[in-house]
Amino acid sequence: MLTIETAKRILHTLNETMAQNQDRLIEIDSAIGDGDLGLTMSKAFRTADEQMADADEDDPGMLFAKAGMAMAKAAPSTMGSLVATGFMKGGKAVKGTPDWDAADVATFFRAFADGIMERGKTRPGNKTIVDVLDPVATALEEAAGRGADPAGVAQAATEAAARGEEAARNMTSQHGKAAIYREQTVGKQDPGAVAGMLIIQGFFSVF
Amino acid sequence: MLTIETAKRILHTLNETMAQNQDRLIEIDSAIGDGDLGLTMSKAFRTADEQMADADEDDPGMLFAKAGMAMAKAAPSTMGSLVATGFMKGGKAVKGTPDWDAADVATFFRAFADGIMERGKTRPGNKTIVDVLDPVATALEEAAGRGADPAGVAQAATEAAARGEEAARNMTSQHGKAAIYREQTVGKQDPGAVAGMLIIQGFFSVF
Amino acid sequence: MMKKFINKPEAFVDEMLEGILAAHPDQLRNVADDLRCIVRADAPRTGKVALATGGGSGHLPLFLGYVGQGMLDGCAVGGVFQSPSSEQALEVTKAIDGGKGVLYIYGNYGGDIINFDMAAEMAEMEDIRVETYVAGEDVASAPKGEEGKRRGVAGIFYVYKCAGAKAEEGADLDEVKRVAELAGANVRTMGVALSPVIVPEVGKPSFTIGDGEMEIGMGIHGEPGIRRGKLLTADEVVQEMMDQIMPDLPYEKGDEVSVLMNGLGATPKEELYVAYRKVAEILKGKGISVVKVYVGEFATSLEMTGFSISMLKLNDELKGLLMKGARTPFFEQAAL
Amino acid sequence: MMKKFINKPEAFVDEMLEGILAAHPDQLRNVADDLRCIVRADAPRTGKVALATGGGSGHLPLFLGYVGQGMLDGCAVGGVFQSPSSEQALEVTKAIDGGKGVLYIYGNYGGDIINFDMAAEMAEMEDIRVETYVAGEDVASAPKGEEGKRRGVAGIFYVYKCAGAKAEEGADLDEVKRVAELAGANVRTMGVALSPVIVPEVGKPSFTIGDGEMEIGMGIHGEPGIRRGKLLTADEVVQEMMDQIMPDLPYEKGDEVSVLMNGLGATPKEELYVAYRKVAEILKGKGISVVKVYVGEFATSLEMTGFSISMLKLNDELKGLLMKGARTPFFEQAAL
Ligand SMILES: Nc1ncnc2c1ncn2[C@@H]1O[C@H](COP(=O)(O)OP(=O)(O)O)[C@@H](O)[C@H]1O
Ligand SMILES: Nc1ncnc2c1ncn2[C@@H]1O[C@H](COP(=O)(O)OP(=O)(O)O)[C@@H](O)[C@H]1O
Ligand SMILES: [Mg+2]
Ligand SMILES: [Mg+2]
Ligand SMILES: [Mg+2]
Ligand SMILES: [Mg+2]
Repeated sequence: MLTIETAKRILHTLNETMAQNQDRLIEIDSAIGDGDLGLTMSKAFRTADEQMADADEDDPGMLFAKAGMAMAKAAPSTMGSLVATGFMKGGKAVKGTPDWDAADVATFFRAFADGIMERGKTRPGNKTIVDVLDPVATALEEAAGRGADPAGVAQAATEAAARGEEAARNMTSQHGKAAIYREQTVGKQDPGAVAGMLIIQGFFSVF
Repeated sequence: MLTIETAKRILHTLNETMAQNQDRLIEIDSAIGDGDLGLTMSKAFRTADEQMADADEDDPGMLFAKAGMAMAKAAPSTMGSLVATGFMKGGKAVKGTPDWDAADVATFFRAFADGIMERGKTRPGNKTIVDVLDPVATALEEAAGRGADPAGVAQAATEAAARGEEAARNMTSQHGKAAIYREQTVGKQDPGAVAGMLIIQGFFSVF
Repeated sequence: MMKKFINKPEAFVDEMLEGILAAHPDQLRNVADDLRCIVRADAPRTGKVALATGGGSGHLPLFLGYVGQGMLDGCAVGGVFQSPSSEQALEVTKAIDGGKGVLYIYGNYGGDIINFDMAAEMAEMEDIRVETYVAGEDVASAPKGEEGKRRGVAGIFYVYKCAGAKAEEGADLDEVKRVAELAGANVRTMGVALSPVIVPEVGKPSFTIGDGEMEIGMGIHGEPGIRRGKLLTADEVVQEMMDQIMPDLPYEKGDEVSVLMNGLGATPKEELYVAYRKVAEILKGKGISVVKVYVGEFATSLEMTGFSISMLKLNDELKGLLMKGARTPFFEQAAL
Repeated sequence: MMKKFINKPEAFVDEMLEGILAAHPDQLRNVADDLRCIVRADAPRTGKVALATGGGSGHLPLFLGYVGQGMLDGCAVGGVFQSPSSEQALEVTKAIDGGKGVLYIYGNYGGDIINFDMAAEMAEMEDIRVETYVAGEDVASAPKGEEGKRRGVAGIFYVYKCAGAKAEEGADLDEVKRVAELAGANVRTMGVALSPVIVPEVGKPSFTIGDGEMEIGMGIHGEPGIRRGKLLTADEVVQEMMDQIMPDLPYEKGDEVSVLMNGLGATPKEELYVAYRKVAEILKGKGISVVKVYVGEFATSLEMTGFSISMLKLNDELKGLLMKGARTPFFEQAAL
């Protein structure tokens, strides 16, 4: 269900998604952080799209890994580096598979989520992007297990992302700039979780 | 006409004069300088009066010289140091004379004015206190020469001071902070000249 | 209103770096064709443990200002208040490694940790041994017992100084790291701010402090502090800060300390000395002796008005290392 | 609104001095039971010409900050922007004279001249030989041809440095004075300010500069400059200043210079380096080589926003003296 063309289309879609949502992310990050997330996400994904569009590469895993490296260079903020890590770890986990099936997509996001947890020294429940990505990985594993078609896989992922983002709102920030505000973050959206949901929505919109 | 009692009375009067004119001097110095003159003059003369009032001294010249030294310590601004120099030089010039006549008073102010000119590296015409003190010394010399009585001496001095202050208004400042404003000082009172006039008025008010 | 001497806001950091490299070519150079990868002019120094740091711009002399003899070997420079990239940290690491490994010393901020951890992994892949010490000593940023959550601020100077001196002596990586940990464990800092800053690319203050107000405990990016209130006298402000610093380690009768009075940007040195007068009085009253006092700008936040007090409790080892000479473009100290 | 860390405004200078003496007892002490008479801790140094300076407070490191090894021996300290008294200057003179005479080096301000002249006369009466060099190098303060009227600003640092190094070599008073004159004759400065200052005892700004405005050529007490106008880019400001400085000496192709980028108080070092980038570009374009660059705060005006550029044209003698080591509480330089 996912070839090199799909992968490039995904990167292009994510570039558009982040450009469109730049102001929204700035606003959400301003409430409990420093407000830069809209800029770093749009920069990260614009760079990835631009550098990968004409890449002489036919392995989707390698393409995503290289996209991650491009992001790390272009947008070294917390989320820029975490998302870059996700793409690198996810891509490497499915390396060598020219056409991914649902199980490969699940493997990609499991490695993506685990990579971020390891890099960020965190786990679900701390009001981060992980609270979106971890349930998404689980939902993808489950969908692949029951043999869902691409549309079903996409639906499972986006629904899990939305539920995860929603759940994160009631958590207390434990990391980064938001952690300073502790209890005051309860009830507010987590900027990283919203960015994670946008990634999932953009990624699966191509199916 | 001037004994140790007169000298002490003069210092006390000058203390009062400067206290009364503090705001006026601040205002005039603010227009073409830094506005501190009211404070430094009242501090200089308050210190001189306080330290000399009970001084065990019967030489008026020495009393004035010591008053000058007290001023120099207490108020080391431009005018504080210049007026201090004037009292020191004037006092030393008439040292050893327990009861001054008109000629001694003229000698005092001639040395006073010359001391300031030397210390300030200036001469009449540069819009300074000297434009008051130099004509006062000349008027005193003239009054002593024609044998004027104390009241006549006092009148000659205060009239010369007023004329000098008036004349200084049309000059251009050449020294200190006012010199920065050059032509803009023409038509304005010189703070030092006004202080000089106040000194003369206070000094001769006791006769 | 932004009153700054800059050209294009987006060029601010790179033009600053061009200026620094132009001013100190005998002491600093950049590597990897990237202005933001700064190393000692004589790097790598074979046979010496190399020290690297990094972090956002806007805090000069932090971070790159301590690259030089007796202190650090390299620095990865981020945008204003932004982490440098992992790749920049890696390039610095490669350029300074003299065969005895590299110690990372930087402040406890999420973005920096993530990027330096990534760099460390990449460096290990290139067979460079990397160890890390994350500095955090701002007592206002987390309570006693949660020291690991504390922000790194001006006190990192002492960590650089002591670890740098140890490396210069030829100690191995573990030893240098031990000294960094020792210095870090014995330093505490507290700050106070009176005015916000403007990040050039943002163009307006990121927070406000009212006329006549101060914020005790504010971080160097404007992170909220312990208490906001009416601006008190210098003596009262210092007393309140010392009341937080002293019991935290604690600093006690008979201790020997070094004190660092750090201006945050716009506060005149005159005021830092008025404040130090009170610090000295308090320490004297407690029977604590002061060995070496630093007063000036060591870790700033652009044009922020305010200052911080850092204290390093000394033992013989730290004292000996602190007294060693150092020479960087921003800090010189004769051996004492 | 006055946002300062002070106690009573009238105690500001003395409390600052108490802080300085408490922080640097190994390097400085006061004499004559007067906090405002500051000398080197090891004064008098027998057999060395002594250097004294003095002037108003509010300009740290000026003036007392340069008292130390390789620079000055003593300083008479005035109130904020006020001259010290002749008696204070005399006490300093007596405390530092090591038998080879004393050179006064201070800035060209009326009150200082009068008080130091008085002190010199009193010192001569006590058989201390005194010579004087009055520094004035602010090209904005008087036109070429009237150099004697110019204000002394940050460039006095070079005079202290070169004359101080000469004295340290054991030269006699005439020789040290010759070097002071030589350095003074070869230095030019120009400043720019963006915001006023508040003298603590006054409590409000002594002048104003509008939002978005700058004043090129302003003095360190807010003396009017050459031109007030819209705040330009850093490059434009530097170009305008260099256009005044360069032809004044003049500085020409083939010359070797040292540059001093001096922050006036609130301007971050980052901006000084952005400005230096342009200075370096201009000098390179003119074929002038730069030997040593100083960037930081050397002569301030409390919390004024702004900076100045000073340039010293070097000959072999000045270059050699500039490179000598120095160590004061506010300035350290290893011998180069
Ligand atoms: N240690 C961490 N692990 C995982 N996610 C984190 C961590 N720290 C922060 N985040 C996520 O990053 C988001 C903020 O990203 P960003 O704005 O880039 O941070 P910063 O501006 O501090 O560099 C948070 O909302 C959170 O979701
Ligand atoms: N060189 C000088 N010689 C004589 N008088 C001077 C000289 N310079 C300044 N003055 C007088 O001093 C006055 C200013 O005194 P003051 O306010 O004490 O100066 P400042 O505040 O600059 O120290 C001037 O109005 C002028 O009359
Ligand atoms: Mg952010
Ligand atoms: Mg950020
Ligand atoms: Mg005045
Ligand atoms: Mg004055």
